[in-house]
Amino acid sequence: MSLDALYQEIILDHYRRPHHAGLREPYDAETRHVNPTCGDEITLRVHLSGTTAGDTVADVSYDAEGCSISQASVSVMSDLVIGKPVADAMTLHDEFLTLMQGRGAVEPDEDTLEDAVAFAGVAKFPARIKCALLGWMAWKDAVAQATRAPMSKEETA
Amino acid sequence: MSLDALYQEIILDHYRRPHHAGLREPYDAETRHVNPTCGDEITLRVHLSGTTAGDTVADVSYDAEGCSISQASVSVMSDLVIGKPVADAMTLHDEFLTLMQGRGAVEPDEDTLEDAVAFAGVAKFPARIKCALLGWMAWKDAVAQATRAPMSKEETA
Amino acid sequence: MTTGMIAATVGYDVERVRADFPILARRLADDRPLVYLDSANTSQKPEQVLRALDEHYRWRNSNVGRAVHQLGDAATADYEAARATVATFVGATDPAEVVFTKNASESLNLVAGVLAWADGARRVGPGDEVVITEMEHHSNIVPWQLLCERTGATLRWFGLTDEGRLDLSGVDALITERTKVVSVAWVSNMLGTVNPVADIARRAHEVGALVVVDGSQAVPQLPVDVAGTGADFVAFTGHKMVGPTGIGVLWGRRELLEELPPFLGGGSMIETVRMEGSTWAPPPAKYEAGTPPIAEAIGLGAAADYLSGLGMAAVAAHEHAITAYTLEGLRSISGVSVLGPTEAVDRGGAVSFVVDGVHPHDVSQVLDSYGVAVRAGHHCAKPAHRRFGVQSSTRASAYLYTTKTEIDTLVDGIHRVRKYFKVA
Amino acid sequence: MTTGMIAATVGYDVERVRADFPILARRLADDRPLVYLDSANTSQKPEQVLRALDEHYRWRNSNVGRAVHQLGDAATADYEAARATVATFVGATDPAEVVFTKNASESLNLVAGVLAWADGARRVGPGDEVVITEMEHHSNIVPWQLLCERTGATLRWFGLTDEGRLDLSGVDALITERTKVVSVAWVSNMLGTVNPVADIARRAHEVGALVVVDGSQAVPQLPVDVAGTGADFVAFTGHKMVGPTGIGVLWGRRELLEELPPFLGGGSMIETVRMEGSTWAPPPAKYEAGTPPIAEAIGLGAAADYLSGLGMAAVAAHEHAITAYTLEGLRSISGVSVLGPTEAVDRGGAVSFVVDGVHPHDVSQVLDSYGVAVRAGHHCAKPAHRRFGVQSSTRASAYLYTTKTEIDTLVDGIHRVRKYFKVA
Ligand SMILES: Cc1ncc(COP(=O)(O)O)c(C=O)c1O
Ligand SMILES: Cc1ncc(COP(=O)(O)O)c(C=O)c1O
Repeated sequence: MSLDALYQEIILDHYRRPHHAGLREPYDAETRHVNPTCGDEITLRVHLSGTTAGDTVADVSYDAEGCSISQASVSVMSDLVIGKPVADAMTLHDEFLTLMQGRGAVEPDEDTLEDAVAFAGVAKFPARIKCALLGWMAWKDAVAQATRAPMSKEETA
Repeated sequence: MSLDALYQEIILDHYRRPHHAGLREPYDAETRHVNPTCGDEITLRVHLSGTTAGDTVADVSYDAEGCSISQASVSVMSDLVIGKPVADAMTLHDEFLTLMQGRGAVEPDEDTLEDAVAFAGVAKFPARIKCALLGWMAWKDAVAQATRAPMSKEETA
Repeated sequence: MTTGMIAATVGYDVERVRADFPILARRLADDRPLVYLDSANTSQKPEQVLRALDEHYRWRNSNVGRAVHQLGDAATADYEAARATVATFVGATDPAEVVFTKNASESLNLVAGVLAWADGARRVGPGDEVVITEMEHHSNIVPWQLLCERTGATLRWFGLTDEGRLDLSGVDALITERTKVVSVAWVSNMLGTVNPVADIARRAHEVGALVVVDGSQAVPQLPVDVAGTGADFVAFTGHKMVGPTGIGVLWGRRELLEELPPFLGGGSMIETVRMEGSTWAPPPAKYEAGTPPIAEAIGLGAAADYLSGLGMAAVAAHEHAITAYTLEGLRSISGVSVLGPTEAVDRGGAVSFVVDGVHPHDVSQVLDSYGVAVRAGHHCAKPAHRRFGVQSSTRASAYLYTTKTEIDTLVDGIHRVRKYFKVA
Repeated sequence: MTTGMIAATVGYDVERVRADFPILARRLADDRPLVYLDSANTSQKPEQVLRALDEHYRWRNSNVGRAVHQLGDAATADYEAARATVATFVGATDPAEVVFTKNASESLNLVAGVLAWADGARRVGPGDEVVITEMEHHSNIVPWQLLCERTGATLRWFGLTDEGRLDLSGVDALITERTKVVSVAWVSNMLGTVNPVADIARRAHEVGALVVVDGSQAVPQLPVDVAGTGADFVAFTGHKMVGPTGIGVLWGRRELLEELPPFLGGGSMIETVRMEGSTWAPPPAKYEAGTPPIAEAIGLGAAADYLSGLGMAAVAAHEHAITAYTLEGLRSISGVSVLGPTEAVDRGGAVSFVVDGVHPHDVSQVLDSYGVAVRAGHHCAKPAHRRFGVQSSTRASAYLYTTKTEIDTLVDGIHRVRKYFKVA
């Protein structure tokens, strides 16, 4: 079991110097996710620009406590999704999920996943998959809330 | 596993023609016991003569539904205890209990247990021990109630 | 019996099946071969299941879902694979809908237990009604009695016809707007009756009641599609389906497992714990407090694989044929009457009967001396016995390893019983 | 450590013990030998236990307490013999006080569960208080939270000292006339602390409270006398004491088991069942609804026999020596701090620690690559972690098969962890 397959240099770099860390204003939704097994937690905020279907991810900020994998993953994710249309970012989420659940048999696409391809090795360490997904789950949940919120405002209006 | 060791002729005789069956007046206490495993039931009455420590078992009557072993056992028991001082009957109860729990290694005393020695073989059939004891348990419980009743009357008097 | 079922028996080689079950080679007292006809009580286990258990402990034993090490990964993977196997086996599309419990009784108590504490409309309280049937196993009676006693709800039940079927004539009076839960055995463990659970579920859902199906005798015997029953919950138990003891299943619709409150609290069922209060993990973890029966779940997975290998249609066809043969054999003895359907139509493999003049304990004792293992007593179905005016009965229950020769031995044994007790 | 305990180690041959555990011969990835230091999570199983399980299924499998046949007699005898063995093992004089459950979590939920429905003074309701501690396993927190939430009672708890011991300074303010239950871990699974349960029980009984002891970590490690603790209930679990999964124990005082209402309802726990209402069998049957974990109980009996064969004084002495050696080893590494007592005094075998600058997941991942299996996370003790300002830790837990060489491998591994993550 090669440790280096798991701990790619990119991952350790992001872990030591995480991008976009710290909670920031403005934001449309904030979520808090926990990994029940180890207690790792993340509070994550999403800010979308615009309020219609064509939304873009304007900012992602977070406060996370966790292992190298979960910390690096949320850092890489922020890099990836900030500035992207929500729909494209969601496709990346799905792609990353597929990669993680692929037991190491899925070939990641470096063009779309960029630094996140470094997590391909995590798929071979089942106990760590949840770590790599924690930030993505929190992000997906926050986006769902952010896009639901205005809709329900419209509904009640 | 010899069936005849279990079903002694005496047992089958008592089973076919149980002694003292049917509920009778007068009685001092009535109990109802159930064998939870098979549902067999017995309602048993005890009448003691006298109200002091030197009580005698004046009558035992019962209404029982059950297998050959349980039916024969209560019949034999009634024969044994009716007319005996309660203390002596209780000694017989203890002796019978020891015999049943002895896994077939206890040598029964024919002088005291009389027909009940026929149940010696039951001890080798663990599932049937409860059958043989059902009547005795109901009797012991009834005697306890009958002797407790006057005492508590005295206490409250 | 449908043509499909007949076809399925053609390839069924009962002797090959028997070779998988080590205990069937056992000799009893007086060197008699074991004739095991107590499978509705618990089934025997094939080599494949024993090996799965043993290999787990020998090579991969670890706690699950908690540890970051190779053994932990292996055990967790095996445990979750077993969940997926069991889900597929009963036609559940989502493994998260399969909760591992210790037995069917816990599964049923789980549902009854949480309904006392549910929020909103699901909560059972005064004025509400719970509907069961008179043919239920005690494990599908007592949990509802406790729930009703403790919450002030009322327990009602379907009665039985003389043939041992549900008397559905009063269904509209029984299942009403007040009904919160309907809980019914799919296959009776005493009468053998197969109940029309899908019909009952449909009626119950019309009034908004939850539908619980006790599948303890159905899952071992029939091809099962839990969702197809229309039920909200289906309970079953490992030890009756060639699996180990110590493991049961509650299949439940995911929304309900998400919505209802927890049952047992503790490790593994939490999201987070503070002294001031806790939140719960999503199902199935939410209902699996503490270290689960890990080896047992893996053993149950192996059991499901074993049954799938034989094919449940083939198992059902074999069971059906043997049951018909048993009913026929019993009919041939005078002074013997069967409780429950006397023809093998909509009927499972449990055959309960009474021998005039001989108590069931004595029947089974004599049969045992010939190596024939049957059950005597109330089979945890006292109300059904009372319905038929008896306190107890003798039950012969065949399974996928039972041969016609064994049934012949049973029939022959009953003749001997009658002679021994001089009622022949 | 007393002289008696030192003496006991003299005859202890850990290599001979290891030979009984097949899994310890296992090689992991890169052909590394398994260094299993996750025994507080679950223990490994000796050949003797595996054989007991296998032989039960192969030769004597049957349901218990229900059948009148030779297999039923055999299985029932084995099951009840296991109960007697377990009773003796923990110093209980009456086997009827030993209730078999599925795990310690169920045992604890059982007690908490029935107190919501008890008659009279035992019932927990508004205004009543339940006292636990901040070092409890989630399985001894959540059941009481649920009980309190559902009945309107109040949960209170002992805090911890910086050394990881119970802060008993406020005992008189905490255990008062309002206290209905005090539930405490005998040995902490995270901090390793051994608590003065007898003292706490005495104080609790003065105010008439029930005393529940979570013995999950104590029974595997220490010579135990349940009655001697003064407790009313002691919960423990089979899989941590070289027994199978799927089996736990609740020891309880007989009067209480008789007096309290049932927990799970169903087969085997009844005296009689009518549709209109039921009555209960005496304990322990009253608390064993449905088919119990039969093979698992028999396996647990074999486990208790195995431990008795080694002698629990010897097991405790070995555990103590290894724990002291582990603490010493960890002290030798800079940047490592132990949570809980740092000396092996009144201390069990679980040693949780943090490595500055490296998350426990990463610590255990690197250790795993050297074959060392430890646990990383909150070990189902989130409040205790929060008390010490951390979210998680790494835990090494030795057991009767652990060698000093294995601890050396652990210590060496932690050095490598620090190098790998560049914090050394
Ligand atoms: C102190 C303590 N209590 C309770 C438990 C729960 O035991 P189980 O998981 O077997 O229910 C454990 C172990 O997980 C424990 O260490
Ligand atoms: C119909 C039915 N329901 C429930 C049960 C209870 O199953 P278990 O004893 O495994 O809990 C049984 C078997 O005992 C059964 O036959």
